[in-house]
Amino acid sequence: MLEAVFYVFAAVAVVTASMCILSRSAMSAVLWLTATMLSLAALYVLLSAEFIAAIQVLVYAGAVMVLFLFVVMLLNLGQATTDMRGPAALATTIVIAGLLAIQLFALWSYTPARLASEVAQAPQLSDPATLFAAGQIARDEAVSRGVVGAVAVPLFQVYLVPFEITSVLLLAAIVGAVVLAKRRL
Amino acid sequence: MTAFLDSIGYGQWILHALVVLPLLGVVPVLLGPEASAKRTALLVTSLELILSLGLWWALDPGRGTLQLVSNTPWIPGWGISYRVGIDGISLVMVLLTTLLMPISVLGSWRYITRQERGFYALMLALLTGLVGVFIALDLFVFYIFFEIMLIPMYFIIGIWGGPNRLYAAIKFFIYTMAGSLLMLVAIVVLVWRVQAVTGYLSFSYDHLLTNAGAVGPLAPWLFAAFAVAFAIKVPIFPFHTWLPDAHVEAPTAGSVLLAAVMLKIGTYGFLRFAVPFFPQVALSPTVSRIVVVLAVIGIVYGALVAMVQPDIKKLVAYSSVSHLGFVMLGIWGGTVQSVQGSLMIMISHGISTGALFLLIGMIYERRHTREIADYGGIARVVPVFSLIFTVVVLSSIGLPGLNGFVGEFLVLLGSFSAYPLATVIATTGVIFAAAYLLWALQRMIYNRLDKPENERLSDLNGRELALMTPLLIGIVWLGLYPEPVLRRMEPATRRYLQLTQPGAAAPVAAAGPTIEVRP
Amino acid sequence: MTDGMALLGPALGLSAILFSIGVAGVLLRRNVIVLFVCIELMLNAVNLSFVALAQLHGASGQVMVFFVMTVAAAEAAVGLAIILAIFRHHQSVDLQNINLLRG
Amino acid sequence: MIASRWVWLAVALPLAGFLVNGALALRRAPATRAVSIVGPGVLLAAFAVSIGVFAGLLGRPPHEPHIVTLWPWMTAGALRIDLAFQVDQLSAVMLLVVTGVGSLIHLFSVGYMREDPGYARYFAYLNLFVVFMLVLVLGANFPVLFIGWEGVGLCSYLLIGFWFTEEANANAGKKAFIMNRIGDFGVLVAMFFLWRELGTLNFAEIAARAPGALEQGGTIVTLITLFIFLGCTGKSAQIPLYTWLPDAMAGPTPVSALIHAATMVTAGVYLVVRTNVLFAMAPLSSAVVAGIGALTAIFAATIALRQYDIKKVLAYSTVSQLGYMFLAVGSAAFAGGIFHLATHAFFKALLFLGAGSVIHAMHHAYHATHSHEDAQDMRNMGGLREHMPVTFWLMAIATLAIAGIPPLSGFFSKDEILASAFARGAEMPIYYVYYALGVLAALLTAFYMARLMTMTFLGPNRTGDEERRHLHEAPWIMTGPLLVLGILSAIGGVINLPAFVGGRHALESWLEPVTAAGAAFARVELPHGTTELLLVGGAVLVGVVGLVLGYRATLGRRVATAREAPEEAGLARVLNRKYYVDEIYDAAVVRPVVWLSRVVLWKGVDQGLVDGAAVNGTAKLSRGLGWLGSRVQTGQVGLYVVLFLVGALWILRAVIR
Repeated sequence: MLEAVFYVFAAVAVVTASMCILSRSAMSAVLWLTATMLSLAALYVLLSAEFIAAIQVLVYAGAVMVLFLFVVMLLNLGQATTDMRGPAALATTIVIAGLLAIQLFALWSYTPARLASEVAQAPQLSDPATLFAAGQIARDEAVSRGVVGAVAVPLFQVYLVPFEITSVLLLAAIVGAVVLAKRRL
Repeated sequence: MTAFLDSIGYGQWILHALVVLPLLGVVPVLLGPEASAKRTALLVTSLELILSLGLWWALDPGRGTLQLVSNTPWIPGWGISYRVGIDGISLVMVLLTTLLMPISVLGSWRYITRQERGFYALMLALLTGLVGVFIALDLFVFYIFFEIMLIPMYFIIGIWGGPNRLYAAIKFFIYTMAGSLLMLVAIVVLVWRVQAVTGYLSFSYDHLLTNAGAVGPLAPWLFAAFAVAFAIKVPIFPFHTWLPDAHVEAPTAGSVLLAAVMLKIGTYGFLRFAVPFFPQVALSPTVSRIVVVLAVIGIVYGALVAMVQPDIKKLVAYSSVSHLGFVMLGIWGGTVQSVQGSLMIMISHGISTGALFLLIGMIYERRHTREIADYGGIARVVPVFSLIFTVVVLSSIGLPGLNGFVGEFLVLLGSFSAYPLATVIATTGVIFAAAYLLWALQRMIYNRLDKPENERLSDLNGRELALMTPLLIGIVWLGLYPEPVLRRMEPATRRYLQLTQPGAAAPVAAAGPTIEVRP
Repeated sequence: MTDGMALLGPALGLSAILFSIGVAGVLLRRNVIVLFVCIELMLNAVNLSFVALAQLHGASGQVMVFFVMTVAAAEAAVGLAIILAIFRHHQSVDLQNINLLRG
Repeated sequence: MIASRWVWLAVALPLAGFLVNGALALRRAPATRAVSIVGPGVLLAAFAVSIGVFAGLLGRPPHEPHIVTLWPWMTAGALRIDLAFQVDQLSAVMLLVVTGVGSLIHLFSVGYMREDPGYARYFAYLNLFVVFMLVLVLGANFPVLFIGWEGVGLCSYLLIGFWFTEEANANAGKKAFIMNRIGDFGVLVAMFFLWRELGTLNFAEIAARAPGALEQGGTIVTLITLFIFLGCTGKSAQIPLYTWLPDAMAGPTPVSALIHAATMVTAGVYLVVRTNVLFAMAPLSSAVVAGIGALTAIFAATIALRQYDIKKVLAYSTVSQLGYMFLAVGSAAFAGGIFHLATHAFFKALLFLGAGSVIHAMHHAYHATHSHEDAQDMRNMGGLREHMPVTFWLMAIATLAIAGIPPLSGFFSKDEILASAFARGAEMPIYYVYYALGVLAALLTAFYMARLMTMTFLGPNRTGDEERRHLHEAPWIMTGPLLVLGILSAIGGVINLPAFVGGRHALESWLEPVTAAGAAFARVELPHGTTELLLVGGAVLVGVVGLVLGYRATLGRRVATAREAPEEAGLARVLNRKYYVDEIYDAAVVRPVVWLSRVVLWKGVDQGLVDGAAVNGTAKLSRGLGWLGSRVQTGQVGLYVVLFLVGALWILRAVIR
């Protein structure tokens, strides 16, 4: 039953993504992307990453896409301008995107068992459960600490330094944005 | 004389003195006032000449092996030691260099007017490079001196040269540099392979010479690298185009040294390094045939192209290509006569072409043009110059009785048995030599005195006569009595032939640096 | 709850498709804003695969997604600021004629 | 015997003369007095030494030549060449001819060149020439001979181009030197062959080793002799390398007398006689030598018929007479060749000096009246008999001698050559053809000499009334040597009187030791009895007929002066223009070589191919690659993304599989 739900949302995501790149105006592109993001949030839930799903909706879909909307409206790019590249570009796109898809699509057949067998050196060890114990521990954590806690522990203990760096990154981004966007300093 | 030399331990310090003295000379030249630069330079170079004359007696003409060898470890880690020594061949070349240096300094007395200090400092550095190349017995040291030589010559051509001197200087530098880099690679590979087989890492010439066989299948490639580097220097036919440009643009002193000594480093390189290291490859039928064909082409091509040159310096440059074609033919001739002939040409070409360039420089100082057409009928205006110019031209044509003939005759005689057809074609080079040089001589000296500028030329003054006399004496002396020079070079020639003839017994691998090489 | 594991394959497949669509978008469109949108789409595809694999490798996968989002936000902010500056200068956001930086 | 030890003195004296005169020449002040003493004086001293050497040789056992070694010249491995002189019968004869005729010509030059500004320089070159000629004649081995060989070439270059301000003279000098040089190429190659085959270059050793080491008539010995002969054609102006000799008349007349009649041009004959063993061993080459000799004789004689410059006529006559000498040595009559060489030296030197005094007189006349007529053109002369009787009679003797009228020297030497050619015919019939050509050439020789004599001395005077008063006999310093030469050409035959006149072939027996080696292989038996008398009669008849025809032909026609002379027509024009040989050489050899080297080699190969393509080419190539690289940076973001993705895909492909 879970597969069914997954495939529904997967289909929605693919359709909205396609519509996003094919839409005539920038405004509709942004909106379609927001829809894709939301469907992805649903998929995160299915993959038992509830906290990330929430963040996705709040931060990504909410904040970033709104920023896009602001810019689109600011530059009043709303009206439809066919900025599709010529047929030659279309051909190269199909070729490159196609090749990429084929290459990466091989991932579809990756079950945990196959992944384990490839990762483990010794063939007899290739039982996914024993190898990927970390996944099971995380799930137990989620149960004991709650979904947010399971993410918070590694975030503030193992990845504390990168966490602080991202804050510096964001500060730099803010200053940059202000400097670039202001008309006269 | 030898007793006196031994008493002052001449053998031990002379080779180091010859290298270091010019460098020491650079300091007073640079610090002193501009006007006195040339006098100091003349002093230093004359001192160097007097010192080097002792070598003539210090070298024991009986033995062909390397003598006065002194070996001071320099970079023990890489097996490099400052190892120097001379035998018959390098003795003669060193003496030629030290003789021509003061003459070319004296020759550019009034020719160089700008930045004299810089010029004479570079000349002294060049002297170090030239002497060093001929006495170096460690391949690394040889390579360093090979490079040291280029830089001063580049600046001499580049700064004091003619109108488009930069093009000529850059072309000369890059051309030779490319060759020498190839050689560096070959040296390193050779040393590495020898070290792999004998287990003893050393750049020393004797060690490498005895174990050059260790290179095995790489030999053709290494020989090719050495050969190209030296072929560019000689220059052999396809690699010669830098020479005319360099000569046309170089100042007199530069041209004299470039033609008289630097070209010989190429042939010296073949005699000392390229062929003895890889005799099977060098003297194999295919390689020999290629070299002989290129040499013969060089002779005939050089002569023919020289015939139509409007510029006298370019004409002499192409004549050098032709003369050195004989040297290459002689080296590959494979008999004592042909190799002795090559060495004789190296010396007599040095003297004759050096004298020619000096004379051209002198007339250029007065008339400021090198086009043959601008001259004409000056024999009556400048009789002394014309007489000396005629004698020098006759010596480079190879008139018997003057120095040019001895070398060419021995080369042709010696290589006739090995390559009859090539030698006959090379002999036609003798006809073309007469044609182009006489035609130029006639257009410059004889014919009508129709241009007013030519009427007011002043004849040679005391200084110019002084610097020409040693060369003229050399021309006549080497032409009629080359015996002592030939006697001193013969053992070295025999040793070269013994090393390179296929039958030469492969000398046993001598571990460690040896003073005397046991053939 | 091992069924999440079963979803690993399809999730990665989907992420591949979305990524390809993003790439196609980047190649196809001339408008810079849409370009950014497609890049965001590609980033989301990556996040999806992070999350899918987080089931095996533990929560560090999700932390990665967290970082990706912050970077994406920073990038979007600065990018859009640049676009504003360009727009003010060129009055257009067409990629074709923004080509001053060339050889 | 001791005398030959001093032979080097004969060389040293003229060398000293050269140095002294050379120094005097460089000084501004013309020291004509000192030079005119040193110049000829040194030659006379050398002549004295030669007589001493000759006398010394009389006492020596004939068969070992006396080698005087000065110092070791070139030693390399097995090769040992000394600067050595070989004194034997042949070199003694040549020594006498060179120094004897040389001294006379030096004396003549004192008068002839007195007013010339380059007087000292002239005598310096002349002395230097004699030095080299003696070195050539005395050389004990090929290289020493080669010093003399090239040295005389150099001196002829300097002397032909003596008045170098005229471009034509300088060109003539250059042409002479280069053509000699082409000949020298042959001698050089012959030397290399000899070294490879016999391992020696000394004449004595060659004569000893050749019979054993070389296969008679084989390719090697034929090649060697042909290359030697190539050298001789260059030096002795035979076909095909003869065109330089007529142009060499641009030099002063005594030079033409000394170099281009008596000494240098005979060097080729001397070399053939010196290496007679080789030529005797190669019948094919001897046939070629004789053939070219005969051909040149007839060819040059025809050209001489139609020349108007008195010196050009004599020049072609020399070429023709040299042909005779080669005909002699070609038919193994080596002594005959030398005999004709000696007699020819006498009467040809006399003819040239006579012409010199005529030209000298003509110059005076034209100089006095400032007219610019050509003093050497016979059409301006005529009737000089009254004005220059001595010169006329002496040149008449020489003309009779050259025509082969008994009892003069020319008759004996030329007759012997024709006889030996005829005798050789028995073994190789081709020699009969050569004999016929020889006789025909003798006829033409008599004809053109008679034409020259009548045009110059007999008939009406065409110099012009004004100038006629200034025409007078040359001073005694010039006519003296003429007189001596006249006597020599008259009695010259005595040195080799044939049997039928009671002589015992003195010169032939004298040279016997030298020609012995050759005689072993090819001996020529002069015909005796009736055939000999027939041949002699025939030769005399031909001589007389030629003279009469020549005299009548020229006297009959009215000869216009050079200025109004009509242009030649038909065959006469071809002969006058020397069969256009010079023009053919120029077009066939000189111009293509110059074009080849200028357009093809220099511009094409050097600038274009090697310099342009290879050297500058690589420079352009690297710059081109750089330019190509910059084309990719178009500024289009789209393009960058595509390139980026292609790269990513490539890596992905590698990783995934």
